[in-house]
Amino acid sequence: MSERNGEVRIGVYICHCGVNIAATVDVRAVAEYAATLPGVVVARDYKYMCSDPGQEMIQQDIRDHQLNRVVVAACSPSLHERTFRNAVERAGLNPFFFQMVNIREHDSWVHSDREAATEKAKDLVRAAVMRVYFHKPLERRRVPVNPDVLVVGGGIAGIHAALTVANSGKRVYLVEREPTIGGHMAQFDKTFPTLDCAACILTPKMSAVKEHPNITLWTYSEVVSVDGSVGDYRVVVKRKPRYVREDLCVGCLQCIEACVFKEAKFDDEFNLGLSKRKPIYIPFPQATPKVVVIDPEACIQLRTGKCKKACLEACAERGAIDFEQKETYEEIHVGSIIIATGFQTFDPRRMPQYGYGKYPNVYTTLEVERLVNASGPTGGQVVTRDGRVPESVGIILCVGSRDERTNRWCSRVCCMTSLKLAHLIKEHTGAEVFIFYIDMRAAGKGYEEFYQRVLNEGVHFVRGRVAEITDWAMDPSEEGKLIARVEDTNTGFVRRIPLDMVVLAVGLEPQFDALNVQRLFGIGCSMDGFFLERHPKLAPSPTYTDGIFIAGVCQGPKDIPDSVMQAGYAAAEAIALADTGFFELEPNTAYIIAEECSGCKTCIPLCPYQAITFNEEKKKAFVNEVLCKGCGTCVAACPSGSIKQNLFEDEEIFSEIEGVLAYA
Amino acid sequence: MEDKPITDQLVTSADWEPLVVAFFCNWCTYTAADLAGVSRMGYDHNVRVIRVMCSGRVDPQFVLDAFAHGADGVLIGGCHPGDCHYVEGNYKTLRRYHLLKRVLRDLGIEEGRLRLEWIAASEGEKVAKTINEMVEQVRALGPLRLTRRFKEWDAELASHEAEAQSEEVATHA
Amino acid sequence: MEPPAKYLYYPGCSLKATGVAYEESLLTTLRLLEIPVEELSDWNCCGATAYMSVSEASATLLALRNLALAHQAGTKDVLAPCSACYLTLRKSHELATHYPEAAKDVERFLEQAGLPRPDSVRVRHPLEVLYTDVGIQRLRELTVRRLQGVRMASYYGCQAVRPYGEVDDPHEPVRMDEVLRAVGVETVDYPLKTKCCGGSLTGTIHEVGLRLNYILLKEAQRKGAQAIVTICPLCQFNLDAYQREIRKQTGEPIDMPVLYLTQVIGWALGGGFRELGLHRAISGRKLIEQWFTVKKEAETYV
Amino acid sequence: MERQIRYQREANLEWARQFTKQPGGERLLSCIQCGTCSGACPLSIYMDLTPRQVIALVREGFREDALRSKTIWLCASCYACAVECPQKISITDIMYRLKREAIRSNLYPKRFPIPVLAREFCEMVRRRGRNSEFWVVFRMALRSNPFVLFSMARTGWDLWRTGRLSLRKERIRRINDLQFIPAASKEVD
Repeated sequence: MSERNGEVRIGVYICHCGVNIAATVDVRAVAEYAATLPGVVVARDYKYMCSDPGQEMIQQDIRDHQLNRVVVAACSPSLHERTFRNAVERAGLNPFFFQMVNIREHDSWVHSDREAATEKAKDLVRAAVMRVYFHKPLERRRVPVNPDVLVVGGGIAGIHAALTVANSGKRVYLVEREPTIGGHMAQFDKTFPTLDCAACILTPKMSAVKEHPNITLWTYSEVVSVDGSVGDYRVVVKRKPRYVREDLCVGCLQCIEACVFKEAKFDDEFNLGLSKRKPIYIPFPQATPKVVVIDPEACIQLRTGKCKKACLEACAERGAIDFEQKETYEEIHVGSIIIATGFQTFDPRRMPQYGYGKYPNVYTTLEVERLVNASGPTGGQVVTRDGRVPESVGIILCVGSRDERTNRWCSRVCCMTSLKLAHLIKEHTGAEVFIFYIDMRAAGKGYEEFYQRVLNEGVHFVRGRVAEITDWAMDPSEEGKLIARVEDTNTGFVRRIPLDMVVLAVGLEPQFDALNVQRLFGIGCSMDGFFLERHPKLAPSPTYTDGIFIAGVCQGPKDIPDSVMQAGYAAAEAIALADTGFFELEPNTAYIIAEECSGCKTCIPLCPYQAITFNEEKKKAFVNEVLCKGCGTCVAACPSGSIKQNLFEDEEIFSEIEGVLAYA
Repeated sequence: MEDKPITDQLVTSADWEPLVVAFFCNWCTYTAADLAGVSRMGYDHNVRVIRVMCSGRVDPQFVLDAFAHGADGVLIGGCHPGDCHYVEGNYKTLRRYHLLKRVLRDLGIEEGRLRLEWIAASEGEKVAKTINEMVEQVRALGPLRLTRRFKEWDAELASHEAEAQSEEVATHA
Repeated sequence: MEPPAKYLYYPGCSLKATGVAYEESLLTTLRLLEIPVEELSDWNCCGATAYMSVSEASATLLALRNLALAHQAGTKDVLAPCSACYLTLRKSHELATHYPEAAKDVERFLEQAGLPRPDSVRVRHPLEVLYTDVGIQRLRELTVRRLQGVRMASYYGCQAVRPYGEVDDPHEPVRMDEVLRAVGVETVDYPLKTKCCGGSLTGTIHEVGLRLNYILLKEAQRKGAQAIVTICPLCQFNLDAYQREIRKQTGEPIDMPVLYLTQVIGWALGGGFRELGLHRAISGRKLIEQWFTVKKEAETYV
Repeated sequence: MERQIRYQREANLEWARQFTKQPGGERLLSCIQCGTCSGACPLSIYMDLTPRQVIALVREGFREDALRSKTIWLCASCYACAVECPQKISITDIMYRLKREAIRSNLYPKRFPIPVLAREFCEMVRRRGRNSEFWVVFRMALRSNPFVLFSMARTGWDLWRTGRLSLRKERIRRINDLQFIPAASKEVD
C-alpha cells in the first residue's frame, strides 16, 4: 500500500463547532487518540475549523509537516466538505486527499452520553484515517451549462422568476397547466396589508411575460418527462388542445357571445363555482394569453359532433377555432429548472364539524375573495347564497392547519388574509365580524399595524377554536342562523354566536399531484409534502438535485412578498449557473480495469444511464465517464471486481468498515 | 452444531453493547440522518454510519466484511422505491438484500441482524426510530462477535492440526 | 372479512337490569339471523366509567378477566352491546398492549388467577355485526315486515363511536341509518347523533342530566322524528325514563318512544312484541303498541 | 377578599412532569390552548373551570386547583373533546387520572354525589364481581343526599312496572379471581 502512495502523512482536525460538538464530545481526547493512529503526523482540535484561522491552521500544517492527507471531523459533509477540499487544494494538495467525518449531526447532536459520544467520534475518526490512506489524487469534473431556463408554474412566483431570468438575457420557457397564468393571486381581491388591488399589480407582470422576447409561454401545458442532469436537462412538454389556435385568436370573445348555449351553465373554475361559464370561455378578462378555450366535456360539438357551431361562424375570417386540434409535444433543452407549482387550499369537507358543503352559507376564504371582488360573481356584493346581506359574519382561522388530524403546519397567510377579509366585509356590509383565532400571527412589515387597524374598526376577536357550526337553534335569537359554539378562552366561558355567514380560513397544502412532480424532477419532499430545499436556512431554494430550484408555496406556505423574494433568489441562482457556464461534479465516477474484466456483461443492464458499453472485439466493458453519475451499483455487482469507483473504492470502504469496528 | 445460530453458543457478557454498522445512501437516508441531527432527535449511540452515494453501491461483501470484523448488525438505508436519485439503484439493493438474507441464514447468522429500510430525506424521525429498533433487536439477539469466534476456531483448528501432526509423528515413529 | 362462526355475548350489568329489553331484542334478532351466540360464563363487571375514576389498573384488570375468559372459551369475537362495556373492554385491551407497565400488571394478575392472555380476542358491537358481518344486502333480503311511514332519529350516544371510531365515523356516523333504511325505516337528519346523554349524571346531578336529555329529545322532535333509536342501554334509559320529569319541568308535550336498534331490526325480521322487550318501554307506549302490534300476534299476546 | 396570586413555589413541577409520562398524558405538553375541548364538551357550561383551563393548571403544576375543581367530576367520559382535539390529547383520560388522584388525596367535594357513586360502584364490584344498578344508586343516595330518593321514587316505579328494576344482588362464581386485583386505595399511580 505504502508503495503505491508513498509515505502517508495524515493531519487530523477535530472541530468544537463552538459548543455544538465540544459540549458532548471530548474533542481533546479524540484529538489525542487520533495522534496515536498509524500515519497520523499531527492531530489538533480547534474552536471553529471552518473559520479562516481554522483553514489557515490546516494549510500551515500541510506546509510545515509535509502532510499529504487531511481528515476533518466536524459537521456533515453536505455543509463543509467543499470548504475544506478547497482549503487543502490552496495549500498545494490534491483536494481529494481529504476525508470529512460527521461528528455533529451524526454524533454530538443525537447523543447525550458524553463518554459514548466520544467513543463514537474516535471510531469514526479512526475509520476516516484508515480510509484516507487509500485516497487517490483525482481531477475535478466539469460539465457545460446550457443557459436556457425552464420555469414550471405561472403563478406570481413563476412569473417573477421568468421575468428576472429573461431580463438577464437568457431564454426562458414558462410552462403553466391552466389556460392562463396568474395563479391564485389573480383570484385575490386586495392584498394585505396595503390593500393594493391584486389584479392591478399582477396583470402588468402577466402582460410583460407575454410580451417578453426572451420568454416562450406555454399555457394549458404540462411537463411530462425530464431527462439529463444539471447543465443539460432534456424536457418534454405536453401542450393540451384548447381547440383554439393561439396564434390566430385575438381575444375578441365574439365566439362566447355566439355559442349555442345562451345561458352559462357550467361551473366557472376561476370563481370556484360561484358563477357559471359557457363551454367556450376565457377564465377572466385579463387572462394571459388572452385566448379563449373550449371545455371538451361541455362542448356539444366535441362531445357529439352535432352542433351548428355558431362559434365557428362568429370567428369566420380569423378561423381560430379548430375542433381538430390534438395535443402536441415540445422537446426543449435547458441548463436549469425553476419549479413554482404553488399549492392547493385545504378541503374543509374533511372537517365535517364546520358544515362546509352542508350549510350553503359556509364559505372558504378563497370564495370570499371572489365575492368581495368587483369583477367577481356578485359584482363585489357580499351576499349569502340566498341573497341576503349578512348582519354577522364569523371567520374561523386554522381550518386544516395546526391540527394533528389534518395538517400540522401553520399556513402563515390565513391570519393576515382573514384580517383583510374582515376589513373588506365590514366595509362592504357593515356586518358584525367575528374572528375566531388560536394565535394571531401578524409578523411582517406593516402587518401588526394592520392588525391594530382592524381591531380599531371594531372587529370582534374571539380567542378560541370553534368546536362546531350548527343550524340548531337553542334560543329564538338563533333561529335561521348558523351558530358557532366556541370557548372564548379570554373570558373562560363557552359562547354560542349566531352568524349569517361563516368563512373558513382554509390552510395551504401541497398540490394534489405534488408527489408526481417531485418524482418527475427527482427532487425531495419534506414530511408535510412540500418540496424539500437543500438547506432550511442557507439554501432555501436550491434542491438536492443540482440545477433544480424551487420557489413559492410549493416549498412551504408563504405570502406574496416572500414568494416573490424566493422566486428572485431562484432566478439569481439559475442566472449565476448559466453565466458561470459550467458546473463542477463530484469525481465519483466508475471505471473498469480492462485486464481484470471477464466480459460477463453483468454490469451493462444495471446502469440506468447507459454509461457502460461492451466492446465486442476486445470482449471488455467500458464506462463512459461523461454519462456516469457515480451511483456505484455496477461496482457492487461486478463479479470479477474489475469495476472501481473513484472516491468510493472497495479498499476505502473496507478500511472504513474495519475502522469503525476496530474495537469490536 | 451448524444448524444452531452461532450466538447460541456464546455466553452474553454483562458489559456487552451491540454495535450496528449502517450504510446510508447520500441522497435520502444520510440526509435524513443529518436532519435527525439538526432536529436533535436522540437515538441509540451504538451505530456507525458509512456513507455511500447509493444503496446500490452496497456490495454484499461490505455486509459480510462488517460481520466478520465484529458488527452485531448491519443496517442499509436507501431512498423509497421510485425516489432513487439514480433512478433504480435501490431496486438492485432490494434484490441483493434478499439474496444476502439467504446467505446469512446458511451461514447461521440470524436474519434479524440485517435490515434494509427506505428512509426519505425528510424522515429524520424514521432514522432515529429505525436505529433504535435495530439496536434493540440486535441486543435481543445477543452478541455475534465473529472476530472472537474466528480466533477460537483458529485456535481449535491449530490444536487439531498439532494433534494430527503429533499423531502423524507418532505413527511414523 | 368472513363473519365469525359464533359470537360470545358479554351482557354487562345494565343488560341484566334496566336494559333487559336490549338483551331480549338482541338475542331475538341474532336468532332470527341464525347467528349462533352464547353468553360468556361467569363474566364480571367491565370496570366502566366509575371504576376508571377510582383505579385505572383495577378497571383494566377487571375488563381483561372477561376477555381472558372469552379466550379460554375459544371464541374470538366478544359481543359487547353496552357502549360503556364496549369502550372499556377495548380500551383495556389497548392499554395492556401499548403500555409495558400496564402489561406487567396484567400478566401478573392473569397468572395468579390462572387465566390465559386474551391476545386474539376482538371486541365487537352489535351495530358492527349488523352492518359489517350480516350486511345491508342480507338485512334487506331477510326483512319480512316494514314500518311504513315512521320517521326515526338514529342516536349513537358517545362511547360507541369514540374515541376509536371503528363502529362508525365519530363525526358523521351513517351506518345506523343505513341499517334502519335497509328494513324500510325512514330516518331523519339528526345533528345530535353523537352528543352525550349525560350518562350517570341523571342520577348524580339530576338537573344537568335532564337538560341534556331534553335537548336531545327536543331536537329529534324538531327534525320530525317520531322515535329515537339507540344502541346503548344508558342512553335508552336516560331518554326513556325521564320524559315524565322533563314534561313536568318544561311543560312541553314530549312523549317519544326510545327504542333499541335491535328492537326495530328484530321486529322487521319477524320477532314478537314481548320477545323483543317492546313492552318494557316507559315513554311513547301508545305509539309503540300502534306500530309494533301485528293482528295475528296481537291475538297471541293479548 | 381572597388573594388570587400564585407563587411559583406553589407549582408542583415534578407532579406535572410525571403527569406527561402516564398513559393518556403523553401529549399534554402539545396543548395550544385553543379551547376546542371546552367548545365540544356538552357539560363545560356547568363547570367551574373549562377543560382547557384544567389542562393549563395541570401543565403548570397547580395540582390542588386542578384536583379540587368540579370540572373533573362533571366529565361524563363522552370523549367528544378527545375526538376533536387538534393535538390529539386524550383529555378524557386526563380527567380520569385527576379523579383518581382526587379520591386518593381526599380532595373531592364531600357530599358531591359523583365521587360517592364511583366509590360505591367499585366497592360493590370488588365484593360481588358485578354491579346491581339499584343498590349502587340506593347507597350513593344514602351517602350523599338521602332526599333525592323521594324524587327518584317515580322513576323507580316506572322501572318496576316494566320489569326493569332488579333487586337481585348478582355475584360471580369465581369471585376469588378478583382478590388478585390490587385494592384501589392502595394503588399508586
